[in-house]
Amino acid sequence: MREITYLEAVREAMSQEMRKNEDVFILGEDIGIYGGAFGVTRGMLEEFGPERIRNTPISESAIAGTAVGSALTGMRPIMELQFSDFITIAMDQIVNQAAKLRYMYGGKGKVPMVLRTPSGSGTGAAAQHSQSLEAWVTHIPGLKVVQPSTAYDVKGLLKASMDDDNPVIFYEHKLLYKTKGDVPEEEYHIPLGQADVKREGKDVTIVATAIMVHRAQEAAEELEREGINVEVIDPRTLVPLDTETIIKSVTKTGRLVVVHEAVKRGGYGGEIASMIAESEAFDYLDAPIKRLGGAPSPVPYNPELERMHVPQKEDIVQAVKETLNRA
Amino acid sequence: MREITYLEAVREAMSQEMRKNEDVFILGEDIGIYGGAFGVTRGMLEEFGPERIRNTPISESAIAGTAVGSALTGMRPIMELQFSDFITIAMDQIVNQAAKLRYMYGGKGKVPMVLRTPSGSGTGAAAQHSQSLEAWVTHIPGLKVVQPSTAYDVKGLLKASMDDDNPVIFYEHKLLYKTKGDVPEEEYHIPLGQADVKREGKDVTIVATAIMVHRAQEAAEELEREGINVEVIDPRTLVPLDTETIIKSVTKTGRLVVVHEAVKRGGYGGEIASMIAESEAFDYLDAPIKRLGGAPSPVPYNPELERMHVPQKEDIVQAVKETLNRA
Amino acid sequence: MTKLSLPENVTNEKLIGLYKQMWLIRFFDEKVDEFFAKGLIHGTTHLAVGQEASASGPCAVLRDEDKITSTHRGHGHCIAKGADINRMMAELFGRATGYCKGKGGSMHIADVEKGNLGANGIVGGGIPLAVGSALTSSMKKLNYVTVCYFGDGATNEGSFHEALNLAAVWNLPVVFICENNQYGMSGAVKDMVKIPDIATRADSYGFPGVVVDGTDMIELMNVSNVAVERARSGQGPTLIEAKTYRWKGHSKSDAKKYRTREEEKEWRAKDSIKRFKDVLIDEGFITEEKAEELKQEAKKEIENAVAFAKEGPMPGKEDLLTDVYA
Amino acid sequence: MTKLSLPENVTNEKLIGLYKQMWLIRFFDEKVDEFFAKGLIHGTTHLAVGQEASASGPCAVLRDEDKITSTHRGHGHCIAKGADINRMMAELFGRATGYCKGKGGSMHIADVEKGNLGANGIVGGGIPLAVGSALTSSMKKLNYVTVCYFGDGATNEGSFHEALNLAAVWNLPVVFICENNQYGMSGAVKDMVKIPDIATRADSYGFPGVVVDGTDMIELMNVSNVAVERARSGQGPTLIEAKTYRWKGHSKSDAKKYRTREEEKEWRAKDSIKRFKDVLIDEGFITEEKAEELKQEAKKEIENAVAFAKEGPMPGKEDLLTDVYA
Ligand SMILES: Cc1ncc(C[n+]2csc(CCOP(=O)(O)OP(=O)(O)O)c2C)c(N)n1
Ligand SMILES: Cc1ncc(C[n+]2csc(CCOP(=O)(O)OP(=O)(O)O)c2C)c(N)n1
Ligand SMILES: [Mg+2]
Ligand SMILES: [Mg+2]
Repeated sequence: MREITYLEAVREAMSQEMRKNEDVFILGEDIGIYGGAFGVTRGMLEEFGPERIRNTPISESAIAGTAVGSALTGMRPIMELQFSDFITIAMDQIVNQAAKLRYMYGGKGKVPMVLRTPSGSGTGAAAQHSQSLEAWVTHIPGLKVVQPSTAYDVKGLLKASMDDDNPVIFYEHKLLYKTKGDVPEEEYHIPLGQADVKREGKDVTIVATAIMVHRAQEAAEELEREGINVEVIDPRTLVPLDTETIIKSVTKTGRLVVVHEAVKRGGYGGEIASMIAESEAFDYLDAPIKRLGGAPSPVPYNPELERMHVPQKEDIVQAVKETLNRA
Repeated sequence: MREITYLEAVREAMSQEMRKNEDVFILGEDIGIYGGAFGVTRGMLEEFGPERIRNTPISESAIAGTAVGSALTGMRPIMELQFSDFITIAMDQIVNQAAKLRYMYGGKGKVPMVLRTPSGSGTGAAAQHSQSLEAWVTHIPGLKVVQPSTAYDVKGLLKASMDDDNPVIFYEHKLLYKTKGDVPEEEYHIPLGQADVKREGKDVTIVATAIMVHRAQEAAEELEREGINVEVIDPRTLVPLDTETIIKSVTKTGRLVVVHEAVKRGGYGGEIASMIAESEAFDYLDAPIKRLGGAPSPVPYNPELERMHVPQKEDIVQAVKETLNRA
Repeated sequence: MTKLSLPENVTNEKLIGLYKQMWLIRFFDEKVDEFFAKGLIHGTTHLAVGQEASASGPCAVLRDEDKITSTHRGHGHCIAKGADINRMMAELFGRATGYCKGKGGSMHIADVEKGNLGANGIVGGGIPLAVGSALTSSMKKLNYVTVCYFGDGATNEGSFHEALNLAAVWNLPVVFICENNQYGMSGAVKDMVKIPDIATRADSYGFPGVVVDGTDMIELMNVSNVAVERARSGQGPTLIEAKTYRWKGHSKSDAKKYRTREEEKEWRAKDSIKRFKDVLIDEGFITEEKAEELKQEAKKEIENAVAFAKEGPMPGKEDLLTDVYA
Repeated sequence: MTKLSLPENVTNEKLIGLYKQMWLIRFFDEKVDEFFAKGLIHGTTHLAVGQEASASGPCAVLRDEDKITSTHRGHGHCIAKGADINRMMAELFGRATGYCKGKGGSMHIADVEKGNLGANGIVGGGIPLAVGSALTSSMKKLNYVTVCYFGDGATNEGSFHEALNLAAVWNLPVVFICENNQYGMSGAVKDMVKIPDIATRADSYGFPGVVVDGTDMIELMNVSNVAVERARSGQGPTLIEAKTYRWKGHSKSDAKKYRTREEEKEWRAKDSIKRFKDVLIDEGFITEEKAEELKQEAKKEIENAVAFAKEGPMPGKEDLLTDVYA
């Protein structure tokens, strides 16, 4: 199969959809000739023109609200939020409008929009440009939340998100943009709410998201060499969450490590871990659950400190071993 | 001791502090002659004048940012956010500025401010005026988060929050404003990070916040009549969290029910539950943990649906019994 | 024939209908006030008594396919855009027969089919939504106009600024109507905005801003019509500031300490319904008797709405979790 | 004696210092550009080459106790407010000896002691902070003025609108400086703001808005001085729009496809340093030789800063979790 990057897969999913569906358009800052801060929309202005690749002023609240209003009246907007940290400015429109309109109106109207945004650290952009804030939106009924880790997944999940009639918050990871993978040229759809077992194993379950999926896989390889057989699950969508796949795995392995880049306290790892602690898998647990997440500080600028802020392969390896030493 | 309401306790804490410390002032919408949407600042304009009880335009982002900027330069502002749902508009200033400035500046400067805001449902104000969004701010290093449940606690915790040199998000509960309790007239200080065991018990631990503390206590009384002896813990501050008290209790009872009003998915209950699932208390757990929280929908208007949206005494009673039936 | 200059699409029949509509708006909110005072309705509400003209005037010149966005003080806008008052009243009573099946309440009534994209509990929250609706019209060449209502207080929100600028940049078919009723909740506009006219704020975006007497129905229709035609013909947005007054308190519980009784009296003297009636009678559209008849009809319809509302069923338990996702 | 009209507190000595300061700003950012290109510095950066006058001019008329808030493009503001370039450079190198101990980087340099309340990675994020600082001055009667820098793009953020209105309402001692360098990241101001002058936006708040040639140091100082004195004497805010240009791309990687090379050339011809030098020589403040000497001194100081930066220690592991809470 053809190899393309995660970034190209995002672009391809949007382009294919836009060729078919006139109602789909993109709005955001610098997405025109500049091609977006990360180059995702590069070349799209040339193909689709400024009516459908709509460059906006620096007005995150109005961009989001305009997306919501256009979705409510029949368009299918894709909003590119330049950095996921800036959702702080669009939060009212996403949380109090997009997520709630349909319910407040007693089932009238719908808001089919996708808010795509790059998140994560590792680029040296420091505290205000490196956060992973996906936990916030998982807490809001009415939103769906997607967080793909591979080029293949990002294309199929973005297609599903664009097809969905609800507001979907779609997190892309900056450090994954350049990673490559096999991606079919034709369109395909990965249903929202279906986890992927990235690696099967029997000793310990790791649930990891976004870039942590890759670190977990690397850790698993290293552990394999020491005879520890790890299962790595990527939920892919946080809302809806495929609890079944995770419960099944933990029931099998009896051990759970949850890893994300977001700050541990108040992160979505707490949801996953306590979902297990509440579930029938509880009785199969042979050791306390472990969560790994970002350190309790803003993201620092210095590269070494920045690296220390988030879980690395070594941390995952160690967490798995600690979980096992308990047995 | 003298009985006053939760609301009066908030006002008294602020007034006493303002009499002593010229740097403390309040800013917010309609806090002057109107006395605030819930009447908390009623009478304060008369005592402290419009320079210190500063009525603002309807501009949550500027109000928050102005509070941050004034705190950074030597004042000790208290911001009243009219409904906690509107933090969506002030989010950037709270999360990207207040919480991070000191760290980003390498330890220079500090932001001693309190953002007070009423949260919760039960008033028929529907989806955009009834949320409990405290989980968001618990996720942000640099912020402290307080959520008092009684008149006594609210006074002592507000004093501690005003004394703190960091930004503190202080959640008041609308339905608790009129509840009464014994409150000393003199100033006192309840340290942030100290949970309170509201009721001792040996069979099950309930960790509950805000109004759920009261429902948990009522449930405990009912359960007591059936011979079930429940311990009720009120963390009082979510950040910092007194993990020790909770761990100790669960180690003793072997059973944990976590209850909050906020939507269950992505709520802070996940943090508390998984903190236990990760801790040494894990080995003492005799049953899966249980979490109760708001339903996965926006808050509805109809009073009966609104009631159903959040955990009630009956739900807590049932959860405790389910936890025990497992034994 | 009248010497009144009126928008082309405002027929004699429509004029008479508008007079009745203004009474419907007033009686609706007075009834709601009564029920809240008696504790028969739950939650809170914001009444637009006194603001009938600024609700009715702009909608009077709209077509069915045109859209509006409304506010927390939205009952009047909703009626003006053609809503069924029975379903509105039922919503306030939290009934399954209400516009939102009892899930929305006063602050969230919407009538998407009639082009009312909804009231909004967030001050300024609806302004970007209106821009989005206008964008749809523009992109799909649907030729409808969106009228966006908000208060004076809302013009101090960032969403106002961002949305008006974006509408200007994209030259969208939207008309912004600021109902300046002199106060936010308690904040007087003169203390919260340091310029005499909010309409001036349009200068920041490069489109016209117009001040209009918000109690003068005729002027409101004419000024709105110019703005709507401007929008429809691709010339972009307009900001209209209608100076008006809410006769009642901000919401359920408001001692109105922030204003004087004299001021209230002065504004009540400018009663927009009375002014409109005088014009209609002077110009020979209706007689005093006909006017009274229309008023009584309106009163009766409100009574019927109450009856409809009260007999509607409550939503069931199963409704809690429906309508969250499409 | 010169016939130049200058602010009172701008002495001859200061004028000469300002000339050198402008070179410091330019050389600093050119050096940073070089290091980024070579991959010697991590992260991203935003260079203000070409915008030296709009950084230096307003700060030139400030007192030590006055404050500024800055932006992502903030190295110039920082130098103009008296920062130590060694510690600035060390910060970019992520060193413990940097202004932020290596934790902040280019977008977060602050020098609270010298009254620089910090750069800001959030466009428009610093504007409300400046209002807060001005509020402190007003409440504590400290009599200092806060100068708030931001770009043209930032004036489309809601925070701009809300903050300027609040400053007006409270009549605070703050001067808003919009460095209109014609572009946001790639969005041309003429496409993102539909009025010729951003200064006009002050009309929405009821205080003066002034347009100034952002490459003319003398005019900048004079106009800033009037605004600062206005603020200091309790007459409230001013919005100054300095029309200028960034010579380099928006950030590290920018192909600058959104503008023409001709346009760049035209603006480079208006080099603010050269214009300032010509005035200083024409008016007899310095000679061509002295000018060259000052330029070389600046160059040397930047080299020293680089040396200082490079030899600074990295922060240690233990620094990750310090400074989160006070
Ligand atoms: C974002 C936000 N801030 C504050 C409020 C509380 N609130 C509701 S209505 C209101 C006053 C609004 O004033 P204005 O826009 O003039 O409308 P009016 O009530 O006068 O019709 C306030 C402060 C809110 N609902 N939303
Ligand atoms: C809230 C926010 N939105 C977007 C960005 C990304 N961004 C950084 S600088 C910039 C352009 C800012 O333009 P302007 O205010 O004119 O300042 P300039 O870069 O021209 O100095 C953008 C879009 C950001 N940092 N913050
Ligand atoms: Mg008003
Ligand atoms: Mg610019």
